[in-house]
Amino acid sequence: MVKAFPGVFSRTRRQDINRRVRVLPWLWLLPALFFIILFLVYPTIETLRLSFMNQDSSAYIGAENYQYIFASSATRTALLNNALWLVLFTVLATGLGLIFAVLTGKVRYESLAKAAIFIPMAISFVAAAVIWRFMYAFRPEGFTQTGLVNAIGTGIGLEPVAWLVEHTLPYIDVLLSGPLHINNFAIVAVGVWMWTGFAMVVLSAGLKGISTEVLEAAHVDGANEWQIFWRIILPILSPTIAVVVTTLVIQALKNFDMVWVMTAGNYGTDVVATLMFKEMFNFRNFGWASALAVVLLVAILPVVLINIRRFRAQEETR
Amino acid sequence: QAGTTGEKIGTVNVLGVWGGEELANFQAMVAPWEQQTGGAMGFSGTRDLIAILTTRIQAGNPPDVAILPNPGQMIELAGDKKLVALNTFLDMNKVKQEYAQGWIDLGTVDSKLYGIFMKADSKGTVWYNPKVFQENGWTVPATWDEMISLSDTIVSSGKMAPWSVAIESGEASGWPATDWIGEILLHEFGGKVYDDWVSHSIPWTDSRIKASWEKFGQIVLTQGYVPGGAIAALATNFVDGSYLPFEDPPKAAMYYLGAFTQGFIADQFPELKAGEDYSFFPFPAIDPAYAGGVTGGANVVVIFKDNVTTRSFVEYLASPAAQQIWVTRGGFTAVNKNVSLDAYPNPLARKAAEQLTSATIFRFDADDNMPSAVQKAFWEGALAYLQNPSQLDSILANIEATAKNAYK
Amino acid sequence: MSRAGKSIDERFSARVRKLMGRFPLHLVIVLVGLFWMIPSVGLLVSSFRDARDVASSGWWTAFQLPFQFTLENYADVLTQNRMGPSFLNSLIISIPGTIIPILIAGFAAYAFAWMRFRGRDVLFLFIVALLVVPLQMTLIPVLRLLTNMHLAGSFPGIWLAHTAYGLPFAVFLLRNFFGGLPRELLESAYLDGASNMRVFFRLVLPLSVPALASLAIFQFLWVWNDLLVALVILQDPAKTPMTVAITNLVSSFGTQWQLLTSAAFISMMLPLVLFFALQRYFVQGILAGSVKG
Amino acid sequence: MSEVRFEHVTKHFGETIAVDDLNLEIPDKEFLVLVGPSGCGKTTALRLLSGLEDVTEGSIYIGDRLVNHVPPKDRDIAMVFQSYALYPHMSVYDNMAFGLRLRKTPKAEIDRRVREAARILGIEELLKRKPRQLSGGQRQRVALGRAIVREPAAFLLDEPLSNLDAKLRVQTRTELSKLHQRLGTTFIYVTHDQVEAMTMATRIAVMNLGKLQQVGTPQELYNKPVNDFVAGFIGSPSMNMFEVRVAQEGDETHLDAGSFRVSIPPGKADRLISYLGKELIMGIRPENIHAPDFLPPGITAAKVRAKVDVIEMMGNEVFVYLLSGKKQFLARLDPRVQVSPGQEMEVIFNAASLHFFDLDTKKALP
Amino acid sequence: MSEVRFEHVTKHFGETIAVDDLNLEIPDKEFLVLVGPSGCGKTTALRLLSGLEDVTEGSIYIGDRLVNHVPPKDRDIAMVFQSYALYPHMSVYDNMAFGLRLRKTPKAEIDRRVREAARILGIEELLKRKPRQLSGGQRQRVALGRAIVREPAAFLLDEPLSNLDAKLRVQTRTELSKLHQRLGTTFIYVTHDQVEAMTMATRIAVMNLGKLQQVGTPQELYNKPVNDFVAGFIGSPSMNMFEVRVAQEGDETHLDAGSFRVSIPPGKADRLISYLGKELIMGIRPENIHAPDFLPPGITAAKVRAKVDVIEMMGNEVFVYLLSGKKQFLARLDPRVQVSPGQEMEVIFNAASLHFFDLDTKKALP
Ligand SMILES: Nc1ncnc2c1ncn2[C@@H]1O[C@H](COP(=O)(O)OP(=O)(O)OP(=O)(O)O)[C@@H](O)[C@H]1O
Ligand SMILES: Nc1ncnc2c1ncn2[C@@H]1O[C@H](COP(=O)(O)OP(=O)(O)OP(=O)(O)O)[C@@H](O)[C@H]1O
Ligand SMILES: [Mg+2]
Ligand SMILES: [Mg+2]
Repeated sequence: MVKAFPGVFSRTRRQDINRRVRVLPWLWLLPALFFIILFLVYPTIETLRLSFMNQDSSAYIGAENYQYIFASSATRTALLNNALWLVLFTVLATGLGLIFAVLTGKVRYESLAKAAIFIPMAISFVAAAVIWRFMYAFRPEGFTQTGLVNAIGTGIGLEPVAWLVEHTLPYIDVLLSGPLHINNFAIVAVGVWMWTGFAMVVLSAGLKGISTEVLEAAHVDGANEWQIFWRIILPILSPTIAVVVTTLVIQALKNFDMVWVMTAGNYGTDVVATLMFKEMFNFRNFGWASALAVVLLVAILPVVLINIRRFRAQEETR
Repeated sequence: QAGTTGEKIGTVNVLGVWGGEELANFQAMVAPWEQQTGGAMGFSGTRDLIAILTTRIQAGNPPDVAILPNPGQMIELAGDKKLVALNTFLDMNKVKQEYAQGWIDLGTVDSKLYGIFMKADSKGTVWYNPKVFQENGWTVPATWDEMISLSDTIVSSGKMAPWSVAIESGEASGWPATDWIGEILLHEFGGKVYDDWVSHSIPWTDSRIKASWEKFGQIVLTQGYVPGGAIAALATNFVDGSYLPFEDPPKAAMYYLGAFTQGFIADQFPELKAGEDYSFFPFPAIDPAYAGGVTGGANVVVIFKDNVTTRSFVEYLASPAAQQIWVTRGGFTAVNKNVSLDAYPNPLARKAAEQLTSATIFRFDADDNMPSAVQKAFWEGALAYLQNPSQLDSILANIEATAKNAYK
Repeated sequence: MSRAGKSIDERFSARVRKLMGRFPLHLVIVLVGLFWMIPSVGLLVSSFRDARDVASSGWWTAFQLPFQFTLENYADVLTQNRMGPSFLNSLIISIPGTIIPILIAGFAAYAFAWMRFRGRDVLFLFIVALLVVPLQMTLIPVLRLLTNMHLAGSFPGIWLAHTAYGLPFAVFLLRNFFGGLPRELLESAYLDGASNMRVFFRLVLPLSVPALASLAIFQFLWVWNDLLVALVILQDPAKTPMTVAITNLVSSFGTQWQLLTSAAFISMMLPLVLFFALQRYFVQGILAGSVKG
Repeated sequence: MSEVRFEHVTKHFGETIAVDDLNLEIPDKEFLVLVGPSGCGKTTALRLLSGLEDVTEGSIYIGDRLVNHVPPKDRDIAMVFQSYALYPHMSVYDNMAFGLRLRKTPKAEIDRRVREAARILGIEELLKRKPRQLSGGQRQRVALGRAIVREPAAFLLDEPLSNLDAKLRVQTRTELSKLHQRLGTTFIYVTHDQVEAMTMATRIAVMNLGKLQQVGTPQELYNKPVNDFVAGFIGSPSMNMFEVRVAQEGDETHLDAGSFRVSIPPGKADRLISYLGKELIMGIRPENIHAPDFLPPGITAAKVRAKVDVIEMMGNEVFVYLLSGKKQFLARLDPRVQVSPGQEMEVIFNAASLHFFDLDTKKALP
Repeated sequence: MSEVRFEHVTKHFGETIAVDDLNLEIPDKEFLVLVGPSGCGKTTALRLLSGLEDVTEGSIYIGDRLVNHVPPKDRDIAMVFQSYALYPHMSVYDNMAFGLRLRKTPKAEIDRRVREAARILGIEELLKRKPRQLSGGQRQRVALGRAIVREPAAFLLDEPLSNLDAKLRVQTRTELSKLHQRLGTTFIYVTHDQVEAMTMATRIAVMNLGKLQQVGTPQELYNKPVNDFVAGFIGSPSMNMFEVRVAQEGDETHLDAGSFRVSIPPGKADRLISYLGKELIMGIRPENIHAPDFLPPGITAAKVRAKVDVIEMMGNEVFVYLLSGKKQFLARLDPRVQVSPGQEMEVIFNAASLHFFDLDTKKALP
């Protein structure tokens, strides 16, 4: 009786209050959603639509495009290369970035040290291409090498390597035989060189958030730097790391510019995005191009799903 | 519809591939028009022309005027009804008398003129160093066989490699190789076959086409012909490749590439004198029947928006006066017949121009004249061929596949 | 007495030990740093060399006497009549192109991090997923859109575009950092009577400066270095940014690329300045002394 | 008008039940002190009232208004967080001024109030510092200051003095009492300090395991605890408990604790008759056990012999832990008693202040 | 062997001097309690010892080893942070096990110790929780547990019980004392709780404004404070201070406080003779002031009339704030005294436990 009355009472109230509670978040999301829907969702839907249409988007042809792209060996190579990027690029960039963020955090000349890693990020792709042509430049044996890598290589008696063309190095043929072309590694190296700065800066921002007292507690508990890194910093930083990894994975998937400026996808370095670009602009086949884009969208889903669990986790530990 | 005369001349936005000196020269070329008409030109240059142009057209936002690097795209765009026919306002009689019929035909799609050609280039030029040839008593070959035997002599001389081949060109890698092949095919099988090939009347798998590829392969793949062999050819940028015959000591004796190569050499070796330290000889005859054939490339001006500004702009560009401006500044071969040969800055440039005008058989550079899809496939095919020559048949089959659905 | 004496040298040796202990750290940082710099140094050196030398010999050989450095490349780039205006254009594009998305993303991230509503996570991850949409695929629809809005070829047009392209990452990053703030902190603000707006501007933003700084750095970079979007959307040459002006230095055959070397450094200056300027916001323990436990 | 009412309020965190069917009415102007063992739900109760947690069940009223779904900022409540929750990027001054600025209080007024609070809390020289530059106690004072500069409908103070030294604590205590008198707003005050509870409370609420045990004035709780938990919890050191059997010899009733017996004068014994022969719990506070030679006048003496186990000198008194059989109990004796561990001694229970609880229900006997 | 020695240790934070020329020798096995007003430098002292802060000047020794530049992890010290500093990403269990795991303690041993500590602290059911899911007191206990599972050279406990309820606090206190006896390691223990200080300390160190005031056993500090600060700080509620003039009439010395006089029996008066006619500070603790009718036997009575100002009932005693003239002072009286605010009453000072301090130096008279 006494209990029931306020119960009913409160229920009637609950509704209207919930209503304004329900709209509030959307007010905050509104601007973002506006842009995203207009500039990203709409094109995505458009892409989805085109992926079921023929070359000049004049007629629906069902899943033909998908059948084609999965049949074509070009796509297979591209997917394989993307896989290579996914693993090497992500792991190296994140790992190095993390290590460097932690190390530089310990010294006074932090910003300078960071700048060294960051600069590649600031260089435009066009310029980066120029740089790395200097690095990888190849001239036949007996010529003076204008590329640093080959200059060093020949310096120690190796034969010069056309890094951006060669599929496999003569002397480590066995190791890298198969689809993993050496020139892909050469380009991945460029990618890592550019993007490690990204990982470093973001992770460094995350590091700054870690409470100094917790670190002190670990010191007092007798942990050395190494243990502190693995057992305190790493777990506490894991949300930020997840952000970086996710972003880099996505970069690896949609990766275009680095390949484009280095080899334009020639010599077996194609990735899905470059393939898509050519299908779209050189071959004028919007159907295939769109299908390839959709493949990217699908490929990202697992990564995204993994993130869900992460949020739930973060929710409860704050 | 067509701009009424009352309209005032305004700004014309031009999309093209030019940059650096080219752009400067072009602006110089346009300057008088701007002064006379009070109009203005805004030029956006990009080497991603296809991407940008396609995007803008698809989005219904094309530029006023575009200067395409080849007629292939012009044909496609005309087919898609994206272009404005020039014969609607140009004085066609004037055009006919100033332009060789061949060029007019190239710019015409189902009997409407869509493109005016300018800044042409002969592609029948093999570059070499006359001094070096003299010293070694080598003589300029007149036929393919002479050229091969000369090559062998040079190899055995051990002084240098006979050939420099360099086909790296970023996203366009491979086109120098396709120039080789086109040139060979024209000289071996003549204009008819060439035209059938370009218009895809004969399949890519045709034995004659294959033969041309293999002749090109003979140059690149023969042991000792090209320093570093095929890999070097693939890895070397086509500009850098042109330096080898002129370095000191020279690394190679000959380099085949279009007339514009003169610019590269001049930039890299300003101290060398055109015609003395470096020069070119016409691509040698293979089948005497077709001797004197030349392929060439040119940029083509097309209009997307029809108004007084674009009209007067294109009229101007087509005029000999306009083209002469760039000619004198160098690096430009006029297509307009009324530009006098004396305007060319040096004998070599003049020689190149003559080669075009006096050609017995002139054909437009093959790959540039094909649908962009086929062109791309051709380029990539050339790369693939040098990577593993044994695959030639399947490579040709691939291109054929692409061609099948590109030509409609 | 003896103790005092002992403590002196003990202290000294202890200090030395401490320094020695950190030596490897410095070594690693310096070495890796230098290693990372090699390509950039190569570019820098080349930018001061004559094009012909660059083509014929490796950049490291430039250090052999006689030095033959030249400022030509820089002179050439700087005297390009389009450099000045295009630099301004770059600024006009980049500054709003950086601030707008960060602000908008901030709002969204705050909602995602600190408000409960149905379908929050799904919506959020959907936005993150959009990160993967390839720029090239969006260009045509976006340009069509802007053309219809009569914004094609205008600065607002490209601001909108960059805002949209920057949003997913910005939301993703900020949501993560905002979510990491201690709950009590926001709670005490609410109890002090602060509206969400206040909390957002007075608490959440100031306490996330490291995240904001890094985000600002990258968003600015991406806009500053963007070529494709500018080419597609800003057709009017008078509005084109440095990136376009720079690519126009090179001929269609790719000759005169040596100008890219100096141009690269010229266009890199501002981002670098920004980077260093924002470094001071990367301070350890922003939250220190806030909550107990 | 700011009366506060909890009606059947329950709060679950996953399986843990932090607050269990809480019914509590806090009239306006009350200074309610909330006590209970660590983890019993005090903080949660405050957080529920301030709206930082949603109730799992039940309703909370401020005044006559159901606030279950009123967002915190509209509840006009000032709270001192157990964990301070200072704004790390603001100076001490700004930390305190924040709430006022939001309310558009005139600058001068803000300045006055902040400085006043700072003076009261002795943190005037720290106004320019950032929280990270403060000591623990100073931080706590800032947290307290942030609350007392405001004039809210209710103050919720969660152990606001726990990290202050005794002297400062006494001062602040009196200042808070003054504040309470001046503003006459409702205070809900969580503390573990018995003296605080006793001196500041108009009423004390005792919680245990999320359940409310007893609400009443300090005296009531001290003299008439409703069950053995409250009895043991209020008063420090806490009440000694013995299991005893009620026995009678002639007209003299006594309680048999096995190792000793306490005889009760007839008058006092009546209420125990019903338990004759049965067992019950007898409680006596350490301060009601005296040494024979320092016997305060006028008490109902009941002798008990025991062995001295441990001695803790406290200056103004001495804690003597005594053993009778296995059973240990504590006596607060006059510091001048001469005893040494192991020695046998006699102590006097003040029979007048014995407490009795039912063995099963643990409820106090009427 | 883990004797600890501070030698002329000074610590500056910018212009604030947190610790000022601290000289302190802590023999092995000592249980030193560090007390002082909030912000006096206690925590800083601990942080210096544990190596978390570098000394500005002076040297710190553990054993015979100068540790100024020894990193914390090599000092083998266990510390309870005033702000807990729990590892947010680890369960309670892992928080406690962390230090042991680093030392490669066998799994079984770790488990044993952690569970033992959890039992002692009554957090066994919380072992799986994350710190975020704990109440304030529970977190504090985890912080304490993290320290006591270890067997370090020294324990530094910074107000480890401040957020626990009285009962739990008493338990934990005794457990800590046991631990101290069992391990015999040095404890340095910061607290604001007088009872804690008195009961646990082998010696107490009193700090003020970064300066060490006095070190000694609880009794010494309570009975023989070296200056008025210590006198006022030790003992709660704190000592009443009066400015008095020493006067003599015949052979009877008395102290004139203006509003009242305290007469001193000749025997006791000798040490004051030198101050005859001069002013000095007289201190008397509230517990040494008694109500006439509840006079404990055997005290040197000195009557003082005063007016009752405020009364605080404490259950086992009553705090009576008295006014004599303008001067307010506090008496802890027997709860049975019948007084009401405003009424005049007579109280008895125990002359035997008067304290005297020089007016200028504030030092205690010999
Ligand atoms: N990082 C800092 N910067 C500036 N001053 C500081 C800093 N840390 C502490 N202080 C000052 O040093 C003095 C001593 O601080 P400390 O924490 O040792 O006090 P404490 O004795 O522990 O006080 P409490 O009992 O409140 O914890 C305080 O006045 C404090 O304001
Ligand atoms: N977020 C949470 N998740 C799970 N359990 C929680 C959470 N917060 C509190 N609890 C539990 O709820 C109970 C009550 O917590 P609360 O903080 O109210 O205790 P408290 O009375 O304030 O204790 P203390 O005096 O130690 O602060 C505790 O047992 C605690 O473990
Ligand atoms: Mg609590
Ligand atoms: Mg402290």
